[in-house]
Amino acid sequence: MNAFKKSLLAITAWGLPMLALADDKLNAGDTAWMLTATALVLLMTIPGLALFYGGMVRRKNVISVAAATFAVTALMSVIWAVAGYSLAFKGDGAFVGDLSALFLKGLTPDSLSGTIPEGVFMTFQMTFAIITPALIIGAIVERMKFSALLWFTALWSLIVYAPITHMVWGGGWMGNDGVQDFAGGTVVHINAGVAGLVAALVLGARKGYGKVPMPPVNLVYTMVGASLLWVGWFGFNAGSELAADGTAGMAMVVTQIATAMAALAWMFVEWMARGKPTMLGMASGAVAGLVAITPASGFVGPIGAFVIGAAAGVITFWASVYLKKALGYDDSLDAFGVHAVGGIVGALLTGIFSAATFGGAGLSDAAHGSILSQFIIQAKGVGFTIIYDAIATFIILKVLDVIMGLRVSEEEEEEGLDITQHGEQLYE
Amino acid sequence: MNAFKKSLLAITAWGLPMLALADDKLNAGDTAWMLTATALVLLMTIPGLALFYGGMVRRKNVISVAAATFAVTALMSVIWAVAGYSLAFKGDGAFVGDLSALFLKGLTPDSLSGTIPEGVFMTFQMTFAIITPALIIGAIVERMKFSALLWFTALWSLIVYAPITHMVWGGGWMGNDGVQDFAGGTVVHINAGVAGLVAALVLGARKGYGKVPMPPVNLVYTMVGASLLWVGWFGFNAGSELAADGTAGMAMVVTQIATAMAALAWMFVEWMARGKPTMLGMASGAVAGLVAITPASGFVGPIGAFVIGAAAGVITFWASVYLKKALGYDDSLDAFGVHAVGGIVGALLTGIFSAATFGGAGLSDAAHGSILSQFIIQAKGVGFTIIYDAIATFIILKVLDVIMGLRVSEEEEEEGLDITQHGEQLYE
Amino acid sequence: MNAFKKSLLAITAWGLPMLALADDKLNAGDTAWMLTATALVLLMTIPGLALFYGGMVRRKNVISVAAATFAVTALMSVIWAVAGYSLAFKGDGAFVGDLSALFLKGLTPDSLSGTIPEGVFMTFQMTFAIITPALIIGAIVERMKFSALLWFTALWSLIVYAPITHMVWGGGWMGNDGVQDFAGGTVVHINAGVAGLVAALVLGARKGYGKVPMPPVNLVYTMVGASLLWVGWFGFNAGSELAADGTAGMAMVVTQIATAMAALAWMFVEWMARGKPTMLGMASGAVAGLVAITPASGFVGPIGAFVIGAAAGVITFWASVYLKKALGYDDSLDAFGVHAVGGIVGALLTGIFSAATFGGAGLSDAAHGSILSQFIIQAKGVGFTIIYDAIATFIILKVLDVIMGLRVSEEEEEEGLDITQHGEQLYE
Amino acid sequence: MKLITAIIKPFKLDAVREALHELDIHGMTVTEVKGYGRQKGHTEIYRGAEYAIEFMPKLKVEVVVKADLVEGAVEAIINAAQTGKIGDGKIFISPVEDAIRIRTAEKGEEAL
Amino acid sequence: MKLITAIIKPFKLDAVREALHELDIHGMTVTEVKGYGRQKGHTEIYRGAEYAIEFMPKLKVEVVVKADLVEGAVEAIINAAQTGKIGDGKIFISPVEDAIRIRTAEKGEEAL
Amino acid sequence: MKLITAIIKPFKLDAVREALHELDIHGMTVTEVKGYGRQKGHTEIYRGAEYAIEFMPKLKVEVVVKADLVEGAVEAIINAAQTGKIGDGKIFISPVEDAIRIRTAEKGEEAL
Ligand SMILES: Nc1ncnc2c1ncn2[C@@H]1O[C@H](COP(=O)(O)OP(=O)(O)O)[C@@H](O)[C@H]1O
Ligand SMILES: Nc1ncnc2c1ncn2[C@@H]1O[C@H](COP(=O)(O)OP(=O)(O)O)[C@@H](O)[C@H]1O
Ligand SMILES: Nc1ncnc2c1ncn2[C@@H]1O[C@H](COP(=O)(O)OP(=O)(O)O)[C@@H](O)[C@H]1O
Repeated sequence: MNAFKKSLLAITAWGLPMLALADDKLNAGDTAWMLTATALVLLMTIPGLALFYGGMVRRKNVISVAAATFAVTALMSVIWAVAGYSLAFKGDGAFVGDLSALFLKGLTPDSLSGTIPEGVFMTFQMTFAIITPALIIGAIVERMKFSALLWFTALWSLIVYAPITHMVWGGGWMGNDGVQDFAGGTVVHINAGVAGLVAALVLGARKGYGKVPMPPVNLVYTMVGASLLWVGWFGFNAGSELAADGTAGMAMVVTQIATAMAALAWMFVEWMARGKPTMLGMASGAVAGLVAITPASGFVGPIGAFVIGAAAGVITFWASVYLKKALGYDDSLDAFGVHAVGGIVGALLTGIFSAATFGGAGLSDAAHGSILSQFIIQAKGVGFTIIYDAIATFIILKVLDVIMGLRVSEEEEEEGLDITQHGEQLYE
Repeated sequence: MNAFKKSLLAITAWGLPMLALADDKLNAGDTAWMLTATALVLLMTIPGLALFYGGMVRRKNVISVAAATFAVTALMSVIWAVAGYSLAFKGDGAFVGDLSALFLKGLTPDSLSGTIPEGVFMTFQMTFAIITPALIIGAIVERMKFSALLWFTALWSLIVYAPITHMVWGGGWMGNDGVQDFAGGTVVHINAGVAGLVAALVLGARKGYGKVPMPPVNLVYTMVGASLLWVGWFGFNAGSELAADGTAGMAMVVTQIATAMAALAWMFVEWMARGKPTMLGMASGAVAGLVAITPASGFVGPIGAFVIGAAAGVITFWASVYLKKALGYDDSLDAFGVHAVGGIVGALLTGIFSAATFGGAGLSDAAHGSILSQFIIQAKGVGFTIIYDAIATFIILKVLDVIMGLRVSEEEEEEGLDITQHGEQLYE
Repeated sequence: MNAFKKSLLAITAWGLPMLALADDKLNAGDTAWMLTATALVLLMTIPGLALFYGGMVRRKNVISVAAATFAVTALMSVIWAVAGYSLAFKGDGAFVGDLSALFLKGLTPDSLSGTIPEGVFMTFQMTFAIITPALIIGAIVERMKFSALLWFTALWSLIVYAPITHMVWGGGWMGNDGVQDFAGGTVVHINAGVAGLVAALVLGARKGYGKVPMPPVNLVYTMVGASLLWVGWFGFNAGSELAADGTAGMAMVVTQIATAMAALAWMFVEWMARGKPTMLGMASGAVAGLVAITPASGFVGPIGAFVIGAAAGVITFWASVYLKKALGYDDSLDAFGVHAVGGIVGALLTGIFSAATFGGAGLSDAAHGSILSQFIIQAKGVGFTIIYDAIATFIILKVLDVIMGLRVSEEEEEEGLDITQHGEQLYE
Repeated sequence: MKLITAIIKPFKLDAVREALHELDIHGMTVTEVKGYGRQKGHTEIYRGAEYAIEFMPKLKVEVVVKADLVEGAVEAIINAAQTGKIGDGKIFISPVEDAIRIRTAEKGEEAL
Repeated sequence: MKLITAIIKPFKLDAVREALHELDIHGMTVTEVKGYGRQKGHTEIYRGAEYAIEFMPKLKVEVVVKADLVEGAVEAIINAAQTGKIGDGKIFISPVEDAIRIRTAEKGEEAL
Repeated sequence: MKLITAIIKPFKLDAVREALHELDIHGMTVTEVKGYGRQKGHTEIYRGAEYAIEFMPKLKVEVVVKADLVEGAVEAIINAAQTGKIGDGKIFISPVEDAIRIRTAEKGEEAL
């Protein structure tokens, strides 16, 4: 259990990376792993997510999805370096950090964050700040203006993402309260999924949604994307330990198990319920498993992983297939159904399976050792995030709608965003 | 030579990872490399192999190949965690391990295997257990039922893969006899290739095989797949050292040289024999080189790599192009011609070029320093694997054929497996 | 600043890796990172560059681009191991190394280069020797004979690449003069870009260039390629530190910032100048940013990265769109416009932003602390490389043209290189 | 027997098929084509190069029907495919002398 | 001169071409089309969404022949393309008034 | 009214379109097809398997014109599409009985 304890401390520690602990010393092994982990998480967004989403839209919109993902990557890199990192990880407010490190002021090759260079920590976190708004794209494809998407991304990342990150990991109230979120179930997935649902509702459904077929252009792209998400997620989850140690190793183990379980769960449930095991289903299930194990990854053991994976596969299947149909919103590629729902499943079950009883690393101190109280802490964190996120996202979108409009015109939507937004098309 | 010696010891040691050596201590550098290597080997299967194979089938079957590879990845992850790992690496039987670590019982973040967390070792080995049955898919594409494939994978991995792994790496008789198989020439490639040949024979050829053109849908996919196999193979071979040291470095060197030599060898031989240097040929040659250097990678030096690569390129070309035609079986994507034949070439030549005379790390102790006796040891290992594998695979398939049938119906085969097995198709 | 100093020393040191420093000891963390970095740089070429370029040509030539890139990878691996490494990194001539390490003579698992195995250093450098000639392909696509390309690659790598590498990194005059080229702005990008321009001029334009539409077959491929270049470039730049330390971390930071800035810069300038923000533009801008930050990556701080990125995006946009049109040459995929121009921008600005005033690591000793003198040193290095490269490339091509011809026939060009050179085509 | 060839906008296919369905016309053959006409296309820019894409994606629907059904079918297609904007497409009528069902070798109107 | 238009199952192309070959008919033009008829398609499911795909992939083979060859050619196509199952396709015969070989500007039956 | 069907080499499309443009013929429909004729194809090799690809990519250009324009249009197409090499393609002329513009329901020559 020692390594687990250490990891908990590490988590707390990297909430406050600016406090150079007296005995901080660079460890080349940890640094080697974190350089790699950063590359892996970037790989998740480009080309991973771009392909995962791109393969699911119609032929006339595939380039627009790729372009949106790529542009968000570039935009968020700049915003994070300019202000986001400072707002999330500097200062000790309960809700948001400060502006003391605008343009990465003070960052030198000698700055450390734990046992790794602060520059590596900053870039690792940057890749999280990239993928989170990129995930939202799944909810608004095939109809949102490219310019509006860029504005939304910029505002949302500063108004929603940076504060929530600060609250959970940057020294804010959630982390202090004992909310366990190892690699970003709340910060990344619930956050992105809820924003996606709000955006899908504000934008409205695609023209012809539910009436005309909208076949996915190329599920091979989606398979490649899901695979790169899977591989890259090792960096996401095992990297969130910020060290190459036993907890990182266990994070990798549970990530692999939960993902595989969820992929199989979705596949078999779909096979029974709808007659065929689909490529899209397996890929969706795998992503759901990755999402759900994210908050739990440094805290639970193999048993927790089996259960969380199976639960995530079944529940996100239901959310993406039945719940969405019942409620009628057009969350086109299931940013909500997979990421928010999967994230909630994971965040809540973390509160149970992190208990030592289930082979976990132990509950957070604030939980006084009781599963129920940890569960409540987790639920509070989830609840706050959902409410804050939903309201802020709604306001940002409404303001943008008034100023510049969110949707392309009907004719543009019909002709496709590839040509109308980017002047390009597939010639294959 | 010191580092080579160390590596030999390491190999022996990680055959017995449960024996916690007195001075085992976690090394962050080794752990960093093995976390990465595990990600790299997973990348080989998804999306690597899925694309390599997927690009070679006809348009109507490309999703089915992707789905099969993805599903095998998920299924094997679960099976390995549930029982495979225990059967392969726990206990000290000559032929198979025991069930003491079902569901990874006893695995904690503190468990070590050499200088890395046992969880990392377990997951690294899991990625081998994933790719081996996935390779077999190449022999049975475009005609095998998806459900039958899943059952076959599950049974074969427990009845064939886990025992052979135990015999070579897990403390069984082959490893004890002195068989040199650094990264899995026998365990992975001969094993998969022979099973593929048996499966191709039991299933029979595709409808129209040899009569109607079966053009590969997209060789760009195949190129990407071969490239990811190549890149990922650094994790496979240099990762099999289980440490970031000089032997790992040399394993990377020889992997790169042998692969490049084999790609060029296939390309030039094909150019001379058939008039054109093809993309498919280069990609096939590269994979053949990767396969052949696999057993040799920690044992031979650069000279061995040049020779093994060239030999593998030429011989697998002959096997895939002429031998297959002569014998008339439909090993559709040459699982046998590339993997079994390449694996045999590599396993036998390892027995020669591991000799210090050729700049290698030295023969195994059992060989008493004689190249001939090492060669015989290697041949014995190869021979046993081929016979056991062929018989067991045949029985598994015949039983499944009686119970559920192995092949899709003629109409389904004609319409394509994408639609009939998965209800999906390419819309590009 | 300590870490920066150390890095400068490291650079100097790895120009002379054959001098085993008294206290050289293998560091597992550094080795772990360099094994990974090598895999990342290989990923840049295959499948990265193959897809980046492949997606931009017409449908009938996409396989030929993939095949060319793949074949160059194999060919250069062999040439580098046989002679290139020795010519570049052994011996102490001012212009070229010697032949003392043909066929990697003397390389054992125990050989060290700094804190990593020499085998890893050799393979890391091999991946640079692969990507440099592969970049040239962008200038000659859709018309050069495959056989001529192979001969050109072999000769150019020995006559141009190995000497220039020696001069800058291998102990030759440029390195000694104080030219700062952290990861290869001069060695790789200016070198490849200028050779590409010469090749485009010698070969002449594609048939119908400027008259018939030549639409890119699939910009999704190009997006994936650009993404893999981006991700892999972490290995290229942070790997060039040859250690997992603070300078490697800072190299990653500035790489990410400059790339994102350049992608946005190209996108916004194009949006204003031509009406639409394109996928191809963002991808091109990102690559331009990666190119420009390459020489600067271990020397500049965040501020330098913001400026270099923005400048690179705007200037390479102008070079690829307006300059090319004005001069009328057919550098088909902008090997010159992006790599040479981006490399020159980066090399020159390195001389400014490496100054401590701008948060950099400090100028080279030879510069006596003056920005102007460092700038002149940089310009001298760039100038020499351009002149030597242009003349040598021209001669090589003219000789090959006489002996075997460089271009396919008009009919072959019209039918496409996929069928005529490789006997293969896309069936999608 | 007549061949009705309708060049329509791609997203109108379902409407046209349903309209014909109501007239009890169940067979048709559809081809993806590129149309050139009054409707102007768009411009594509690839780095320096700018292309005017003047061909618009259309579908060609071919239906062979008994002569007396032509008028009704044409009307149905017009109703289903009309948006009133340039580029709605054309319908051409041409003679067909015979039709054969491959499966049964039936000839003439039986075969439709 | 007549135009024979045969809508056939894709995998029957080689058989049809060979059959025509034996009648010394060497020219033809083939188009990938989607056919709608009696033959029912399949259902595709994408997460929640279910689509009935009613169009089947077919090939359209067009051959222009001298009038006196029509009968033989039709018979040959039927024999080659028949599987006896629904969806085997149709053959249509229509008039052609003239043919020109672009290479030589030859006209009429010479041009075929 | 007549339907002119021209099977041409793909890279000749722009030339043909411009040639027709000069005759004030602005509408046409283009289909990607595979042609089989005198022009021999190429061989493809995939590992062991060798395929003779006998179908060449062509474009089918269909233009419906007033009867009196046929001659001029044919000549223009020949001039634009001729390379003099085997495989240049064919032009077929066939009757069209009526044309309708979907947008306006105009009929006959008005609709072209
Ligand atoms: N003379 C013609 N022959 C063949 N096809 C034509 C002709 N004129 C138009 N078309 C087809 O009809 C389509 C619509 O024609 P267009 O002139 O754009 O609009 P509209 O029919 O509304 O005036 C074109 O894209 C083309 O495919
Ligand atoms: N009236 C028609 N006009 C044009 N094409 C038709 C017509 N009827 C059928 N077809 C074509 O013939 C194909 C086969 O027809 P179908 O009714 O499925 O089978 P069968 O000809 O065996 O009765 C269809 O897919 C369609 O492409
Ligand atoms: N009898 C025919 N019916 C329909 N299309 C034909 C016929 N003969 C030739 N074609 C088309 O014309 C193209 C060119 O014909 P080919 O015989 O290769 O050259 P050429 O017309 O120069 O003699 C073929 O690829 C085919 O598409």
